[in-house]
Amino acid sequence: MKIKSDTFIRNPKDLWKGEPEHTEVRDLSPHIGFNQITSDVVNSLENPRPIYWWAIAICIAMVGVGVACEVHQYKTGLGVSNKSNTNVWGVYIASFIFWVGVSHAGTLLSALLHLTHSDWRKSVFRYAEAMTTFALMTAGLFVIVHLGRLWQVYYVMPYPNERGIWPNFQSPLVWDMFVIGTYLTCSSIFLYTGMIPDLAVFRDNIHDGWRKKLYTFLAMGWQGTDRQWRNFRVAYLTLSVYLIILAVSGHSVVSSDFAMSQQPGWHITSFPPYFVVGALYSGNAALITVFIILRYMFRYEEYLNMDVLRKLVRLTFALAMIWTYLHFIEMATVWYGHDQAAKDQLIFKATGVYAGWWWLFNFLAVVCPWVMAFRRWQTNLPVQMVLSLLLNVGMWLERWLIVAPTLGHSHYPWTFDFDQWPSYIQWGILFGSFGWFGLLLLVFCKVFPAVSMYELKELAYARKVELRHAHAEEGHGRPELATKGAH
Amino acid sequence: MSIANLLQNWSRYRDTHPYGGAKPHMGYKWAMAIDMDICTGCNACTVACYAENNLAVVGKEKFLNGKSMHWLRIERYWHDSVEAGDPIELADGKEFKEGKQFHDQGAHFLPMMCQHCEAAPCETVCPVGATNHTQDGINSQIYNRCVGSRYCNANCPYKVRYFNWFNYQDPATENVWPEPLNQQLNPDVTVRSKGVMEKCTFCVQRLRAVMVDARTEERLVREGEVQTACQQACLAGAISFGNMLNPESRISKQWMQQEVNIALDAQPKNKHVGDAVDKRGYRILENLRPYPSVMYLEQVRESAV
Amino acid sequence: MIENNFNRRDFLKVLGWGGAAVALSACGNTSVEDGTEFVTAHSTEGMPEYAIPGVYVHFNSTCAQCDSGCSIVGRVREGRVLKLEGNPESPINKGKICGLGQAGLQAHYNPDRITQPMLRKGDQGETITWEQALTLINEQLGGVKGNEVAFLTGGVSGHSGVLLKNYMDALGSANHYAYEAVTPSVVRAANKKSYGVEMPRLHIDKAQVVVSFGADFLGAWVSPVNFTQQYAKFRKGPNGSRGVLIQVESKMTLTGANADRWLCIRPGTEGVYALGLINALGAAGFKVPSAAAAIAKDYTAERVIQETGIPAEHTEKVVALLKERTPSLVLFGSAAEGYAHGSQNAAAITLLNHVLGNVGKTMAAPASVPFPQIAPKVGNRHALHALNDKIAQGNIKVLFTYGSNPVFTSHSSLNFKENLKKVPFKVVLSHYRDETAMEADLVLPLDSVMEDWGSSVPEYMADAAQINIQQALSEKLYPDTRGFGDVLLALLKQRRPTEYGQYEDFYGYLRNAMVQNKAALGGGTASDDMFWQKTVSHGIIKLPAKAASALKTPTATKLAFAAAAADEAYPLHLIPSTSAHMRDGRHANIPWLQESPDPITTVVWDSWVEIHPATAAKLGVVEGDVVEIASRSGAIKVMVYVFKGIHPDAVSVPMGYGHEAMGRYAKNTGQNVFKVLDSVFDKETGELALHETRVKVTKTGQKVKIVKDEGPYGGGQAGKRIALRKTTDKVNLSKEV
Amino acid sequence: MIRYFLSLTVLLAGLFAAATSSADNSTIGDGVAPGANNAAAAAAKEKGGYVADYDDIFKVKGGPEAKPDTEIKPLMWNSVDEVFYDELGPHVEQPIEFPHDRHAGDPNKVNPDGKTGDGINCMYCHTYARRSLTSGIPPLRKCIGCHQNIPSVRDTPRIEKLFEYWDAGKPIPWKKVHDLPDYVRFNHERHIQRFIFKQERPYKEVCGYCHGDVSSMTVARRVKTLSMGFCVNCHKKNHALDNTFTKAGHGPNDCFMCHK
Repeated sequence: MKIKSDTFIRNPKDLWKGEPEHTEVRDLSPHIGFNQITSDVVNSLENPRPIYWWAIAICIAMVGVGVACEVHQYKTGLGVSNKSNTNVWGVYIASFIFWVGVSHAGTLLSALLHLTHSDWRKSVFRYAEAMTTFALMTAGLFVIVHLGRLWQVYYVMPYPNERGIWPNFQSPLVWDMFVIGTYLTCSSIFLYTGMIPDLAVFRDNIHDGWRKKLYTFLAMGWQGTDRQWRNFRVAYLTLSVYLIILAVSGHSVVSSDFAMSQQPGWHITSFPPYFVVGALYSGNAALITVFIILRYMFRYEEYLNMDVLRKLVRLTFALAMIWTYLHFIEMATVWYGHDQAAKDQLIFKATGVYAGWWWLFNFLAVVCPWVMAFRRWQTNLPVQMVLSLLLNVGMWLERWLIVAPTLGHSHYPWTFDFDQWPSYIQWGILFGSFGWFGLLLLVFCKVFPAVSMYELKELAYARKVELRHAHAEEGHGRPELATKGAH
Repeated sequence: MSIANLLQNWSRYRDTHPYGGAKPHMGYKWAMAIDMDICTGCNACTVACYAENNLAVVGKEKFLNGKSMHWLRIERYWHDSVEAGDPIELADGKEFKEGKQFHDQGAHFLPMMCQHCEAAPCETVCPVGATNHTQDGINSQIYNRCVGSRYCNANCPYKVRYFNWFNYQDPATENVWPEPLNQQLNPDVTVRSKGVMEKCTFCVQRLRAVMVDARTEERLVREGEVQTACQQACLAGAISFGNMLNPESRISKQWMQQEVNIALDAQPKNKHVGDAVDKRGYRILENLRPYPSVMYLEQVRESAV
Repeated sequence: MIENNFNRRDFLKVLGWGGAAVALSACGNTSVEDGTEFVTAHSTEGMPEYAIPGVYVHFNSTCAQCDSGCSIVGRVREGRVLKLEGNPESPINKGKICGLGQAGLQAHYNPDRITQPMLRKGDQGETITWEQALTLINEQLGGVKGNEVAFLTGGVSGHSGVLLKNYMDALGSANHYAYEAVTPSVVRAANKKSYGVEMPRLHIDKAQVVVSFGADFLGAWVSPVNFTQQYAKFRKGPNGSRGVLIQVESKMTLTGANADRWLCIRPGTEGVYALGLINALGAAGFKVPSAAAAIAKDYTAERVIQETGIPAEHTEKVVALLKERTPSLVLFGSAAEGYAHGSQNAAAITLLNHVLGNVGKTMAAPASVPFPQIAPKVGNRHALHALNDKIAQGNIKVLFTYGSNPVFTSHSSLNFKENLKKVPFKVVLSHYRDETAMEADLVLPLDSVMEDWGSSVPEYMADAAQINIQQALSEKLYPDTRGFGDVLLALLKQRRPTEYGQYEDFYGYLRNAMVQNKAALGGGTASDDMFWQKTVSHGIIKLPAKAASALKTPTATKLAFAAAAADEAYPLHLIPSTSAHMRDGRHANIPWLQESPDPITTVVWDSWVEIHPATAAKLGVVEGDVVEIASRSGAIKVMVYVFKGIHPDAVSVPMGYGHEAMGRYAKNTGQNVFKVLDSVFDKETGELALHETRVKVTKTGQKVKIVKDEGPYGGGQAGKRIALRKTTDKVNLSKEV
Repeated sequence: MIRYFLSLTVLLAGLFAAATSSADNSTIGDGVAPGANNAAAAAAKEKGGYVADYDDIFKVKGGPEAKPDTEIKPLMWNSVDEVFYDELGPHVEQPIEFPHDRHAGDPNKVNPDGKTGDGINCMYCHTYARRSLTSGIPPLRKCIGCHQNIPSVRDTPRIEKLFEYWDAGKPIPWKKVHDLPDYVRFNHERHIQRFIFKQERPYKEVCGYCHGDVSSMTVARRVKTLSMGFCVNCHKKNHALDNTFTKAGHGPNDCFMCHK
């Protein structure tokens, strides 16, 4: 039985109708076999929809804009980004947190859900893990872009030097450097390790050209022997455990950039969980965006299907609710606390020069996710596409509104309320960062399997077994009915 | 710093809050006191600071954008600006609610520079240790170590750190010191390039010069031997500066007389309510516990007129 | 070994070629990045033994940024003067120096200085040599009568003043005009009338109460450095009592901002208030001389409230305080004098001083220099009008100007710039190519104060009489600039070669003149060289104190104040305010001064108009709105600063901004308020009444961001303990009030 | 990764410590002789305006047990022998190849060119070293002052060139050999005062510690790195303060000393 595949462009009349009941599917159709998985994935790499090339071109153009802005800033000095001696940070630090946040969803899907044996993750975790790596790389770039003397960035690293001096280990920025570096290293290793069986499949299915050489090299002689599989599973499990710790500690450390300081609006104990959940939230929203794009672009409709999307959306909604709770907790602790400066800061956010943005952020990040609560819209692709983008805009604003208002309204009234609107340089570099991230991801998805073949095959096997059991038990009937209760 | 002291106890090697800290001040603790009752707000100290410390004149547009580089700025407050803020709570607990139509008790001038906090919030966060506490109690800023993360400024409660947003010394672009204006530059003070943070140093070049002389002569720096540029310029003599550890110095007497203890975050002076005018010393944002080294003396206004 | 016996002067001479390489070597002008040094080595060629590279040498000199005559110490290293400090020996500034004085460095190193003599060729300037220039002047002077030559200067004193007088005598001209745009000339006249001296010595530090009618003695009035030091003592009090400062004015000055009570008075009614105080003092039982009481008897409390707008409760308190505490001191400045009835205002206020018995207690007769030829010739505004009349009649053929910028500072109704075209040959001695220099036929570049020698006698001497020595602190930056004295000497040599031919330059003349009077200058039996060396190294000669003569006793006359007529078309008073840094605009090209905020408004790099919130609301303007300030004589467009330190009937624009020439920092920075001043004069002295201009303010609709140091929070403290203020009740007036 | 890094650095540190722990010798003032008396310290205390804290600063050690501070652990680079900082600077072409060996060299030793040195004290020419930050290049008249009385070498090319400059009235454009970055401020005066005048060490040893054996060079050439490690290395050691060896102290170690 062929399951009706969705198309990206639908009849506009159906746009708000949501997914009809009869197209309800499971995470993987039991009718998909191993060979089909292999051929679908390999073919998708060879032959994406033409929009792929347009996307690549757009990303390159965006990177070009970002690089041009950065070159100008590098040559002239950071002043062109229009910060001031009061508002010393700006878009860069906000974007840094944002990208670190985006990276977290990948770890959640690939590592945490791996441990909980959530099978539906199997088609999405690969690109999610790739997003982790690339988002961290983008975040790292922002740290460097933000420095006044970025050519001296190596001073932050504790390398043995002739001067006999070390970085300041008390500084959260140094912790950042450690944690981001570690996280990036580990997530790259995790991504690569998980790909080895699939790379071997590619190696065996592609017969010439540079790809063949590449896959041969990267597959590291994977033969799929029992011993290899056993070692592989142990290594993969270990890494995933380690990565979860890193992910949680990672954003906690980033939050301590702020929470360790004495500035009102930053000096908040609940920041680490708030940051971590916020990261998962925005990262999941980003996953949905990429989900919809890849699904269309690489013709992954069979694998990135509505069931997976629904679960992803539900997960995002759950995270959004946790985050909302923490958001209000944060405000409540400030409001009922004794720190007058922090209270002033909160009032300033809601009424000061950043008030418009603050209310917009609250609408986007707190109110908007409620759309996800409605079943009919959970699998509505245009709605989810727009929604996930809006959530990310909201979450970016959240980060910016952590950074900027505190700088503009901290302890010293003489420097209060400078409305330092970032210049086009800052926006250009932020814009370029999306191009850079997109480019990396698109190239990755074209060169490497963006869905995990071996895990899908496991899933396919499981579904086939289920189907067989259903037939055996019922003796007749439709397989869809047999599996319905599994939701 | 090295691996060995890193492994032993790295934090022991920082000079921090001296009282109870592992490393006491060695012979010197530089501190300042500013009497705001006689400060007239004339800006002589500001110009002196520009002259002494090679501060860049940034021009109108950059000043507008908050990129001014005045290490020492004179802040002007109105105590009667009811619209602008809340009533000011006075030291004696009363609220100040006066002056509706005019600023009829004058302005309040407050020279604000780096407070050289003993437990400076900026020092702990610098990723590269470019800002440190010296043994004589100064908050140092090392330009050639600074990478420009601006974390120190973000953490400074007083916002007295200034960043080089542009290459002010570059004749091709900014040209803050066009020929022959650059000949005025003080050779004892580095001209900062773009991307580094800078701030008031208590005129460390002057301090170090006399401290070196004193070492050669095997003594400590005497009271009055060194002045900061602002202190030297201050027409009214509102600024005093010196070594707190010298019991004979004006500064230590002043702090003692005002009963301001550098190691406390709140001064127990309530017993002196009756003698209020003489006990005017306080430190700004003391309650945040940065233990600033600059004591301010409250302004006085005669209530009889 | 060759050991040259260098003296101070030779040092400066040889530094030219020895110091050229040195000058840059320690500039610190290298990159933090690679740290490479631009310059090869320290060269100490020709430097005397005491000039050690890396070690500061201090030389004394005199500040010429304003006329206060503060003594300065130049910190010199490797031939470059790096910083100016105050000379502790001077009783005027006692080791301190204000921001304006510090900025003298940037006048010296200013990138926009003129470096060569320029001759007008059509619209262009052509550089010529000094020989050509002097020859040209000689030629031009050849065909004109003595009285057709005029010399316009600022205030002059000392030996250059002597040379100037001699030169005018040699030409047979009596046309020396000393012109200062911003100067308390009505104050001088009134003091002369009332106390017998133009500028009595003030003892602010001895006063218990100071009532100041718009005298900005902490900012820009007469001798602010000295007064600020006195003020500090006044605040601390000799026996623990803290002096009380009451400022009565329409626009808050720096002094007003430091007052215990700032009383906002209707513009021009200062005299009324002074007489009202006398009347109230009499009523409160203070012994007021009958003559004064007679004059003041009409000024009842009701009348005073109605005319001045100062609430009765404050007046009562002031009266009680003045009665309770003696001695007091009453001062008055530009705000009181700047009206058509300014002299009347001044007379009333001086009378108040007499009534309070301050004369002789907190005011004393000043010392005077026993050499009348070097005594200061202070400038006034009247001089420019007199000269302008002559020029307009075509009676001036050759005009020299020095130390003033009349094209910029004259009010436009005077039409000075146009009249100037009637002068066939105009020589401008200047540091900058300012507005007046742009009109000149010949521009002669002057040495900066740091390069020039000279002597001066300050008008206000804090202690005994003194002569200030101005010493060159560094070698000339440009070879083709000359000192004012040198130029005068060269011109005099053309006229009286026998008399002045013996002097190589002004330095020689100065030294000779001083050494000749060694005995009178307290030189004793020291050798000429020793005396001169001592003089130069101290930078100041303190003359033996003479017994101070007593000030005059009061002579009361009937006073009348023209009531300010309501003006429908131009309802507001314009107060051109004097900023301590800009003064009349001569320092506008110094970047430090442009960048250091105005103390009251914290505005930088621009001019502004202060408007009271009530007036602003009436006009519908807010901060940053650009308004047009139009008088009968002209209009300027300035941005609004809403300010509760100004009378609702007045607006205030600072002077000194709005240059059309002069240099990169001054040009097009702000607006020139001199342009809109009306031709109204003080009735007695003929001085231009600066505060008498009436204006109307209209909104242009344009809006700018106001560039100020004060944050958007506007000087509030958000309930935080930042700037704390205590009230003291040491003065118990309960029984009086 | 963090574990990698830590283990790597610890390993490196261990290696250096092992390699260099025995090499800490033959530096200026490294040893403090035991058994010196306290009299000099007491006398010194009386000189200052107030003396209470003087001991703290200079760590006055007295009594028979006084010994150099051996508590300093073999640190990362601290005990690396000075050899580590040997580095020949670039050849600097000077307008006149000034022969340092001829002027300052040992009078009893014959140079390769067959002449002996004159044994002139460094500070005869570099006269500002003891009282200024900079040591100073001698003015031309100092050269001429001697050389006009030495007719024997008057016709040699270098001296002729010297007199050319003199006659033209121009300073010789010497080039800097020991060039520190502008953000570093080295104080000659303090070092000379301490090591030559207070401790009475031979000037060749003191000057030569940084500048190498200039008396054996013709044109001076940098022989030490003059890097920050070179300075800090020395400043961390405990040195005797005077020739009585009663007091020891190390150079100031705060960054503001040299960078400001």
